[in-house]
Amino acid sequence: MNLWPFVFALFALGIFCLLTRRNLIKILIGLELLSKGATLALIWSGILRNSLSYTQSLAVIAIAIEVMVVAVFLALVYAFHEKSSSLDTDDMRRLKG
Amino acid sequence: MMIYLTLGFLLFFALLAVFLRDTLLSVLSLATVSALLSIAFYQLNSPVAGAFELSVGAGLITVLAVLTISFLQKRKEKKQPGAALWLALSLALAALVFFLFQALWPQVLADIIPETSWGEVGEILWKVRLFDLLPQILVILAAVLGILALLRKEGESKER
Amino acid sequence: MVELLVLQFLPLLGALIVLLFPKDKKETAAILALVTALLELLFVFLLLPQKLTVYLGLGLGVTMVLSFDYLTAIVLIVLSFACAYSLLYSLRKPLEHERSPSFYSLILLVLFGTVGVALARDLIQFYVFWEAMLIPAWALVVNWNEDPKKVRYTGLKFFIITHIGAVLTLASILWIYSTLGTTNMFVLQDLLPKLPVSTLVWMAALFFMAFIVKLAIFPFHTWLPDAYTTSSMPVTLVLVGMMTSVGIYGFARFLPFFPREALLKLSLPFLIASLVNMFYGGAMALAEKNAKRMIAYSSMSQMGYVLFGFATLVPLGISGSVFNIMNQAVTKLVLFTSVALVAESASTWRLDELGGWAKRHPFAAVCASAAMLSLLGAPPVLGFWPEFLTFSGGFASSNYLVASLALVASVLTAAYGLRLVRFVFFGPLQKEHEGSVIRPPWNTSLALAAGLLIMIIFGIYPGPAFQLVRGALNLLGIQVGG
Amino acid sequence: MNKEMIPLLLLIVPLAGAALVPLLNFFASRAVPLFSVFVGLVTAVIGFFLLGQIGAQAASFEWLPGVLKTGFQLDTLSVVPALIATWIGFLVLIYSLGYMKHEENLSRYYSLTLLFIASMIGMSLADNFLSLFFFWEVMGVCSYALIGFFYKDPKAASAGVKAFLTTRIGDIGLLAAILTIYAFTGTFSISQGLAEGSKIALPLLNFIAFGFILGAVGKSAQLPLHVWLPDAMEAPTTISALIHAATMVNAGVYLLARVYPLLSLVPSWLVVIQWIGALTALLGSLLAAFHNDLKRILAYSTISQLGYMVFAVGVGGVFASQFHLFSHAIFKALLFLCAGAVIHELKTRDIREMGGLQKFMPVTGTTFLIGALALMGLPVLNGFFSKDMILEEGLIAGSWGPLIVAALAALLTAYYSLRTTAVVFWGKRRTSAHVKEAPVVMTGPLTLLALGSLVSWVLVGPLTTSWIRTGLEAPHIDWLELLRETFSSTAFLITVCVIVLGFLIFYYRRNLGWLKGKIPAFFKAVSVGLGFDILYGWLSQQIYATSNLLSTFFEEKVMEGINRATGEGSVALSISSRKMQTGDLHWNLLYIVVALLIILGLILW
Repeated sequence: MNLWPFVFALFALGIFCLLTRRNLIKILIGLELLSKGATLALIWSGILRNSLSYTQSLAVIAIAIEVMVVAVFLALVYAFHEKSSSLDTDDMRRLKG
Repeated sequence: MMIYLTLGFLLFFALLAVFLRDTLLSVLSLATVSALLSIAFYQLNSPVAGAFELSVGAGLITVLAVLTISFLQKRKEKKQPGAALWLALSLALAALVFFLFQALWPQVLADIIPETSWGEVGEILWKVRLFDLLPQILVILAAVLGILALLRKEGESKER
Repeated sequence: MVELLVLQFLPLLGALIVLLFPKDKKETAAILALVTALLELLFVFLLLPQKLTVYLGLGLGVTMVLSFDYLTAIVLIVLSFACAYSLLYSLRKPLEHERSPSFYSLILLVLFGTVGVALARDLIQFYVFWEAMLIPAWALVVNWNEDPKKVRYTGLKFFIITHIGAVLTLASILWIYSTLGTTNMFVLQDLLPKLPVSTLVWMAALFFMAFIVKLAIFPFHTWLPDAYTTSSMPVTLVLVGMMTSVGIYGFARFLPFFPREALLKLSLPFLIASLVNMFYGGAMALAEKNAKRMIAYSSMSQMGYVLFGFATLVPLGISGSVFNIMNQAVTKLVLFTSVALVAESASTWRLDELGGWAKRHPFAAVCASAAMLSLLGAPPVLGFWPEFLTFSGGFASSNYLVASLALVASVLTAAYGLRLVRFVFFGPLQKEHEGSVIRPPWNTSLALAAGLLIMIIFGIYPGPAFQLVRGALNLLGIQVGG
Repeated sequence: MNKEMIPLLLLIVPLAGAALVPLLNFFASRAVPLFSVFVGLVTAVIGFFLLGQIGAQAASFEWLPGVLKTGFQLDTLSVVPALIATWIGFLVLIYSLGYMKHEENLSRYYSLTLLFIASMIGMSLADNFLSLFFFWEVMGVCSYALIGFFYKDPKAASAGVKAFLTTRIGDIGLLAAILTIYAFTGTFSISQGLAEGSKIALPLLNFIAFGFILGAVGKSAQLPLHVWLPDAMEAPTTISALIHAATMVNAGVYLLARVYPLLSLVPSWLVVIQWIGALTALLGSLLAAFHNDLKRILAYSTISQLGYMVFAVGVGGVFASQFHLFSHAIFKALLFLCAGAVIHELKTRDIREMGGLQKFMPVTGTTFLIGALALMGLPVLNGFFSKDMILEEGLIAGSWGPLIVAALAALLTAYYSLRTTAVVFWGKRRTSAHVKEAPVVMTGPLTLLALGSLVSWVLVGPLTTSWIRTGLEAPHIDWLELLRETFSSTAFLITVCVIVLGFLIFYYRRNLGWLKGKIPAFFKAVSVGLGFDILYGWLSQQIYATSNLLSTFFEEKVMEGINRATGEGSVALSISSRKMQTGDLHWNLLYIVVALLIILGLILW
């Protein structure tokens, strides 16, 4: 039994989403997919190493952090939308050098 | 080999989440992904992580995202989600049913995967990972403050 | 223990208090800053006979090492004197509108950084204070500048070139740390000679880069004329009196730090660099038509002598350069100030528009002449002794050719020095400036008089000052004279 | 009073006077001249006490701890120049009461003059090279400041600069020599340095000798660094008399005499010294013979007489050189002060505008004549004996070439002294200005100096006695012997011949007018000082132009160009790299991913 392909697939999907989508919500989804892949990888490695309790606790922490990230991200999205009434990343050019 | 099935579904919904045009639908697909992941966790004998994933990942995040989207889209006064919403809801419902079905059939991988329990995980969490846990609380507080600040600032700037 | 901490943090405290003053209380702020600098000076004198070292643990494994010996005392005296001098000069009525509490606070911050450099006995600490000194200095150069067109370029040049030097020194410090595992200078003093000479040569060469840049040795001199010329006068005085002194101090402190065998390999390149500097700076000063820029270039040329003294690696030469810490600061301060008095009255710095000002500014003329004589090493003013010691170092180290060339360069120095005084103070006065004698403001007169007295008293009787220099070098293991 | 303190007191009194004068100027500026004269008087009186101290040990003290211990060397060689400085200084100060009465900035004048007297004393009494150099330089500084006393006059300001720079060239030679000796012997002491001189390797000894000669040439205005002295005549005439005739310019000769034991180790340099002296004597007298500026004539004459002294040192006549120095200080100071009185009355320095002044200024005229006669070396005046002694030393040494040149110079000296006296004081009156005799404060010193010119040679007895007692080489002669020897020597014949010839040339000078048409190039060359000034002017122009070029081209184009190029280069680099900073979230994310992959790769391999 091998779950690594799934982990990588999730990762790939997340990265693909991050790189190609322009909508901020989609970017959030990409992030989420990444973190879900990471959580899955955590659990699976716990199974492989036979330390499932330990990895579960790590996963719990990861999930909790994840939700904070999402919350802040959404607040940012909201703030950005208030400023530019857009969710398009192309409008976020203030990072331009 | 139910786990492959679950993860296959998971990937399918992940693809949907990425490629669906409608943001609301893709958020709902993401919620499905979360739900499926928590099932997978159950199947992998990690109920604690599974429960967290389900409550937080599928629940809280989805609620937040949907709220934001609806909030923003209401302002934009775009068209209502309509049929797509129903489709998404039904998909989520299907996932939930699937999850319950799985929950009723727990001993699939018992032979290779060690049992864990809530108590054990909690103990580890409190004793071994205390170092993570305390900053985590701080992180949560910081996040709350950050969100408040972001929202408050916008409100103020609107007033001017 | 407490003494050194007071010495170190008094300027910082002063800076913070001055900073808290409201903008309309700038006179009080200036006086407070002046009092801080004078207190620092007094404190150094009180501490003078002692030798102290303090280890101060800051947590996280960081330890500050502060130490006070004669060399530190010399540079601290000069620094606080120069700081007080600049503050006294800038304390005038009506105060220029842009002088604010933050201005005085920045000057005190420069003092804080330089004092830190002088007290530091840990390489990292030394570097940190070195940077801490550069930043307020840069802020001063950029914000109190008289040439709005060039200010950005000047500030950038000053910042970048001095930082390049500092970073090279940092590289050397890290190299030393990575090979020997410590940055404590007392420990390193014993450890460094154990390294192979070929490594030490490069270490030392890298290490001295910051000081070489600070002394404006060719070709790293380009920041100096612009920074000196475009800054407003008090800032120029800070640069001249404090930055330069710290540069020389760095050389004096770290020259005995590296083993002699390694330095011998650097001696000749340094000698040649110093010669180039003397001639090049002298030629620039001779060709210059702006009095302020001329003095700036003269400063560059003089730094050639300083480097020369160190590069001879002979006790006499080194003592000459250490003596120069005092001489250069006082001489340049007086020269800049006295010529600035005239330039303010004539509202120009151009040599061809000046002339004959001895009639209206007799005191400035006397001060400028004395400072000029000190600059070109003529008795009976202070400059004679360091210059003579420098040259005797050159001859004592058997570099006859180089030393003779340096002597020839001193004729060039004389040429531009005399030219400056002649064009500013002698000759006929221009018609529109005719009038009675101008009494300079009391604070400027006081500052000038202090400088003049120091130059003449120590010019005629250099004994006490040289005794201090000798004691300082003695503690570093360099025996000057019999 | 402790007797050891006398030389120190002699140094400190004028020094303190110099320091007090500016202070006094604050409270009572009127009292400044009288106070200075008082200080001069005290100094002169202490000078008398110093005579009793010759050969004694003097106190010494640490000047530069561990490096320099200084003291006083009280032999005749050193005491004579010091006493000249005190006494002539005193007379000049009295004279200044009248001469400088109407000038401004008197405190500066008197302060610098006193400082100068102090430094001359310090220079000659110094027992080590470094304090000698210190006071040597202080003299140069005073000279610079006093030449530029009338700073409003651009000529005076430039002359000061020129004097300082030219002597500075000599000074670096002196400093190099001193430091080389120090590097070898580890001491600045003159006596030790001279004693250990023979241990120094020959090439370095040559270097040292060259340095000393350069120093002397600069200070004593010898060929080829003589150009500053004529220009220095822009100074007040009192200063010309004191500094540029009687004291400072003698310092070079004094130095050569002082280090003669070292120089005698390298005979080739002695020959150089002879030639320098002789040629300078000729050049000076030649230029003096054709000049029309009264003070410049005297300046060239000073150059020429200094040439004699240098020549004397070169042929080994150290005593002769010092004897002539002594005589020359008296009669040249006299001549300058007379000239000062004349210039003061007429407000011009051109001798063509003078003439027939003997009637109006009898004292000045008579004393000037005495000075001129002493200058040309007429028997029984002090100049005669000392010049004769120099020529005799030349004969003994047998260096014929320089000797003939020097004799030629003596001929011209006779000519120009007569010419100057005649044009200024005799003949027709060529000015309409109202002329009257100078006040007593001016004629008093003149009379005293004239007396000195007449009888100072009598002092040869005590001089040689103490000379020998302090361990220097010289034959002992008293004044009777001097008379006998001088009148019976071959040199006397030469002297008589050249003076008679000089008289003849002067007498038939109008008949020599045709020469002017024959060799115009010569006269033209003489009128521009044989082109030295032009050459040096050109050289300094070249230096100036070079530094200008360096400044405008190298500093402003190349160095600044490098600065700008590095600046612009980094800007260009940043612009090109800025394109990577699109601000596009996706690109940023891509970089993150790529970086992560790279890190992952690094970890895995």
